[in-house]
Amino acid sequence: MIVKELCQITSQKEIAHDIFELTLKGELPNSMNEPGQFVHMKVSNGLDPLLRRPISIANIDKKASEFTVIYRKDGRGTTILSEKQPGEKVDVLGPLGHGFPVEEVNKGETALLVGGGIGVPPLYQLSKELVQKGVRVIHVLGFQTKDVVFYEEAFSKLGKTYIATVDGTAGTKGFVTDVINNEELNFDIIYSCGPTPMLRALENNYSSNHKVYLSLEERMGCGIGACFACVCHTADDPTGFSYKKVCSDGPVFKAGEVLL
Amino acid sequence: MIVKELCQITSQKEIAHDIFELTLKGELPNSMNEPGQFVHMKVSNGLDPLLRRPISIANIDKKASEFTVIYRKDGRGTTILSEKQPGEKVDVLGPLGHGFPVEEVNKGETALLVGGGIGVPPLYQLSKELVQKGVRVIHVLGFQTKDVVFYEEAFSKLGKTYIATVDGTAGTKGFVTDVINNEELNFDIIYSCGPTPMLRALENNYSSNHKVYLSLEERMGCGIGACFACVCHTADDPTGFSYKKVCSDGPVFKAGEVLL
Amino acid sequence: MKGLQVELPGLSLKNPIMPASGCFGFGREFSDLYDLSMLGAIMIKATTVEPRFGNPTPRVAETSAGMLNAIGLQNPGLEKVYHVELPWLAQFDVPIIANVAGSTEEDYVQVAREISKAPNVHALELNISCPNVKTGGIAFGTIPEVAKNLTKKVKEVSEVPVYVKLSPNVTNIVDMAKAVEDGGADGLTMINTLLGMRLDLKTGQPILANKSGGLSGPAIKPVAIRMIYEVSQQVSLPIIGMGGVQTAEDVIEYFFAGASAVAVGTANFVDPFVCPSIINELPELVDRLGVDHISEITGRSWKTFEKSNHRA
Amino acid sequence: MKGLQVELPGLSLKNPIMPASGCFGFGREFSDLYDLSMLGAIMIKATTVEPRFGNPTPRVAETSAGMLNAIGLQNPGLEKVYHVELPWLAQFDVPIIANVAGSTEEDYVQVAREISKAPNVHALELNISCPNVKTGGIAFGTIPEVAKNLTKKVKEVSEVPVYVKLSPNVTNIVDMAKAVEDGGADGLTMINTLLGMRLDLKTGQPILANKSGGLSGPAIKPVAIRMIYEVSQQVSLPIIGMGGVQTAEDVIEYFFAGASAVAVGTANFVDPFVCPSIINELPELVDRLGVDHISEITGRSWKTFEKSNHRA
Ligand SMILES: Cc1cc2nc3c(=O)[nH]c(=O)nc-3n(C[C@H](O)[C@H](O)[C@H](O)COP(=O)(O)OP(=O)(O)OC[C@H]3O[C@@H](n4cnc5c(N)ncnc54)[C@H](O)[C@@H]3O)c2cc1C
Ligand SMILES: Cc1cc2nc3c(=O)[nH]c(=O)nc-3n(C[C@H](O)[C@H](O)[C@H](O)COP(=O)(O)OP(=O)(O)OC[C@H]3O[C@@H](n4cnc5c(N)ncnc54)[C@H](O)[C@@H]3O)c2cc1C
Ligand SMILES: Cc1cc2nc3c(=O)[nH]c(=O)nc-3n(C[C@H](O)[C@H](O)[C@H](O)COP(=O)(O)O)c2cc1C
Ligand SMILES: Cc1cc2nc3c(=O)[nH]c(=O)nc-3n(C[C@H](O)[C@H](O)[C@H](O)COP(=O)(O)O)c2cc1C
Ligand code: FES
Ligand code: FES
Repeated sequence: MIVKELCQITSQKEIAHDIFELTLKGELPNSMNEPGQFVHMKVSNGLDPLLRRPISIANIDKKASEFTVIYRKDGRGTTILSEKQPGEKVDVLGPLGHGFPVEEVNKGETALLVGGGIGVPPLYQLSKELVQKGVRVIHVLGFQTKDVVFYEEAFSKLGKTYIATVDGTAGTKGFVTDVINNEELNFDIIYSCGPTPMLRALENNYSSNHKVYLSLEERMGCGIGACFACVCHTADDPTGFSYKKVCSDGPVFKAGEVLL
Repeated sequence: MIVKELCQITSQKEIAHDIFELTLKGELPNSMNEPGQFVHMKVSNGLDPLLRRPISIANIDKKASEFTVIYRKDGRGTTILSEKQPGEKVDVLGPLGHGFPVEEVNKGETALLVGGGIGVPPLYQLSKELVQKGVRVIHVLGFQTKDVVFYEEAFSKLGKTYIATVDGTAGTKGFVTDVINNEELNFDIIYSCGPTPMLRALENNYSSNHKVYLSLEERMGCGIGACFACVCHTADDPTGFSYKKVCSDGPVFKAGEVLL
Repeated sequence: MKGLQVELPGLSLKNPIMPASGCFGFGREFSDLYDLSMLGAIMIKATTVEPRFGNPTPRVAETSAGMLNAIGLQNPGLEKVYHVELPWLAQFDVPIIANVAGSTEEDYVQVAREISKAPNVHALELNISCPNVKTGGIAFGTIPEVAKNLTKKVKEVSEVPVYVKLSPNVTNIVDMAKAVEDGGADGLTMINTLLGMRLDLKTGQPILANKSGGLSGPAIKPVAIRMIYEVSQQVSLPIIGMGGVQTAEDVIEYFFAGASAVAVGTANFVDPFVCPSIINELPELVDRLGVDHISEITGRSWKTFEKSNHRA
Repeated sequence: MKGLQVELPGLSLKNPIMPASGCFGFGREFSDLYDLSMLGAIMIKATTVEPRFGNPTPRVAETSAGMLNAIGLQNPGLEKVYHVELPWLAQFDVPIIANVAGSTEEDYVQVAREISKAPNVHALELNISCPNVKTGGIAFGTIPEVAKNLTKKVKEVSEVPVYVKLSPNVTNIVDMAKAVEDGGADGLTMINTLLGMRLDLKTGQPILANKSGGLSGPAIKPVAIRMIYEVSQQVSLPIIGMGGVQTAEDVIEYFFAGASAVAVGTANFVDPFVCPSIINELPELVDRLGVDHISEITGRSWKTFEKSNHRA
């Protein structure tokens, strides 16, 4: 069920250059049942900025009634968000969309989690749930540069974790796909979130003989499926009328379902 | 000299129903040299609301580098201002306009200070300066009702203070003009700030045989004399081209100078 | 609620608040959030003869106190709207206003003829003003004579009253309103979006894939209020006002300007519960204005009345 | 500053930033705050043949991310502007663009002929688009043929290049631009304000004494960007862009759209130091775009160029 709630900030930390980890408290976590869903946040009370901002849920702590998001301070909205202090309240709409299907992999199998930049956060909650189920997890996380790497340790606690940076300042130099190739990783399923070129590479290379689930990003209006801002073509009808909405049908799709 | 400064809030108190006393610290008080000037405040960082809000200076404390304004929480802007906490900063432009001429009354003479509602605040700094100069001050302060009366004690410390309320819940029932008539007050000069009907009554009744100075209010754009939002006709040319700007020629005018 | 019922051609409204076309889909998403029967009416998404996918993404961009959209009239087409969406909506006790779009006169006529037969469609809203469609359609919304003729043709086939949705992107809105009144329109809805654009600061390219789009939200409210103020004095048609409505106070301002009901668009994206909130807050505001019924304040800005003195 | 000099007809600008007409008076107030010589140019307040008092107050009202004004062209008249204001401004090393207004063709011609003789007036800005004056003037800004003829007449008498200021309150801005180009204009300035209105929630009456007014500020920027984008592709005149500029980033967006210089209006009221701030911040932004000169980015939104990939 979608809820709109004023959640209270319990912690806000800059965990890497311009990367913030924000924890919020409220009833909302009770409705969060799939890793990979997102929330739509109003970062100010007034009209500036007007629209909500979609941010993935990175961690759910139902016991503490808290959830965590990790975001990059980028434009006006995320900058305002980053200035908020513990104790302040944020208007959150969520949980939204459909997340990663944990049921698609069995206990004892191996899941490869591939994240790029600010696509990494939702993989954290996913990884936790997979591990709890008894799935072996491997993480391949790509970043621009050392300064913006985050959660390396947290992911390492859950499973083998490879870091790649575009400039080689941390982990392997290059892209996540280079790591997967070079390390000759074996796995039963891929879950991924990150820039479209990365998702496209994974779809092209692995979807023919693996289950691959991809989380997409698109500019949004409503976030709930009403405004048709975020539609994409389905893969079987690339120029036709059939479509999926990233906000409510996604953001996670099976590779081959929609046109990237 | 007009300065734009981020001043820090040192105190914010609700001193009567929806009436707030706000004290700010900065270099600005050093430029404040006339009681009755005002500041133009930006109550938020962003575009909502867009324009500054003009508020009179109620008290200047150069030693502490502080000044105080008193305002009524009314529309959007003053509501946002009223939610600010000590420690936060406010963008202030000031001091603006021309204030009450203290030099127009001599030591030993009597000044009648007549305030109505949120016109009362600038009279406080004026009264202090008059008293310091050795002028006897009488205050006649009008309010809607008991709940919105403020600074009665502070004014009483400086001189005889009469309160009038429209509904009679505090002081005399009626208008400030009733008090002046009934108490048969004697004085050499009137200084006043408040609603236009009140100013008009004072001008009509007293300006023929007293010096009368009135502080006007008008919707403003720039506050510095550039946009021509706040002009009024001069009294000697009520339908012609000659004009005064409330923000930069005023807000204080000699009675008979401009058309009320 | 007492004092909020409004009677308009074809429409018996519990209250004068309805979601604006294109900002509420066909109601499905919002039906999970609240009971749609509490709305005054629902303006459904524009319907065209054939299904349309609409424009490529990005389709929205934020602006100061507003947003741009270039959805491009994505919709499942007349047949699916008629046979699937409208019957689904029939479970709610709420009149539907069907937004009719097209690129030729024949398109409009066909959609209007068919969709007006649906039992829960109580009125049509003729969308002659969508800025996001490339074909010749722009003439319908900007040339009075063309708008008049289209209105006439649609009126001939429609089984329900026809409201015409005016575009603000014209030199003279009153001329447009008079023309569609002459054409037989039963009411007006105004305004549609203003044409606007935003550019990406890194690439220099338009943010919207369609380049330009329609500007909506609080930013455009003063333009809408001005147009409704002008038009309501010059035509005798009822007006459903829209443009930047976010609060019950905004609704009052629209009524003062000359509107008889109000639609809420963009605000549904900011707060999906905004329509019920406004409906809840309205009675108190109406009460405070000292009238028994909200309709009494329509046009107060230009009707003579006792000026209340409001200076403290 | 390196990379900011701009050459336009009649105008050799140190930098492309200037206060917009009506938002800077004749510069006196701002001269107490900073050295006016640092500005690219100054667009002075509209000048008419005779002095004008303008409209009754209230003359301004705030809106979401914008404001309405109905000053009504208050000014001291041609003679005083020529003999007092312009000589006073001559102490600064900054070209003046004189905004010319009137209610008849003769008015415009007379002001243009005289004021263009002032040594520091380097260009005229023909204000055919002021929404706050009640006389027939509206035709000048909305009928292409009328605008063209006026431009011609003014060109005949002006001793300096003539820029025509376009109104956004038209169906087709490109037609207006082409008409004044045909009339011999040397440049365009755009946009003037959108017509808008706000009503008082207690009385129901318009807040402005003049009832309607001109909407300016960030709210209108997407409309201005769209119009400049369209016009700059269809005419070969340089454009001075304006509407809601508050930051150096906004200036870049205007250049991308097709502007060759930018004027700052309403923002001067919010922050009287905004023009110097923008001028200070521009060089770094230009640098980051990888060009040597700001003029290189004029029209980037529609000129073909290597699309830089900016996805992280
Ligand atoms: C489903 C989903 C999940 C996301 N999860 C995360 C996350 O966990 N962490 C994170 O850092 N970012 C995430 N993003 C991206 C995030 O939404 C944008 O970074 C953010 O909206 C930028 O807002 P801004 O005000 O800082 O930027 P501005 O550029 O000022 O925003 C202007 C407008 O563009 C939109 N916009 C700008 N960039 C993006 C973008 N990349 N994607 C979608 N809309 C955008 C904004 O929402 C806003 O409407 C996610 C996006 C989506 C769609
Ligand atoms: C020279 C001067 C001195 C003032 N001093 C004081 C003071 O000491 N204490 C105090 O409480 N108030 C004072 N006021 C009035 C104060 O400026 C308004 O109450 C305030 O601007 C309202 O802002 P808002 O956002 O709450 O109201 P809104 O109604 O939301 O404001 C909308 C717009 O209208 C303007 N506006 C609304 N009411 C007024 C008004 N009465 N006068 C001028 N502009 C108005 C606002 O500035 C804003 O631009 C003074 C006004 C002037 C001109
Ligand atoms: C995303 C979006 C889609 C829209 N689609 C339509 C549409 O299909 N038909 C139509 O007549 N108007 C459409 N509109 C215009 C709205 O109905 C409304 O007239 C306009 O947005 C102004 O109201 P607002 O400011 O409350 O949004 C759309 C607006 C938006 C924001
Ligand atoms: C208070 C005010 C007065 C104005 N006076 C004039 C004027 O005299 N002549 C003119 O051509 N434009 C005038 N304008 C319009 C501005 O020059 C400018 O075109 C418009 O405000 C858009 O820019 P902005 O959003 O930066 O303010 C005025 C605008 C404002 C706000
Ligand atoms: S964001 Fe509105 S439909 Fe997806
Ligand atoms: S407020 Fe701008 S001139 Fe007075």
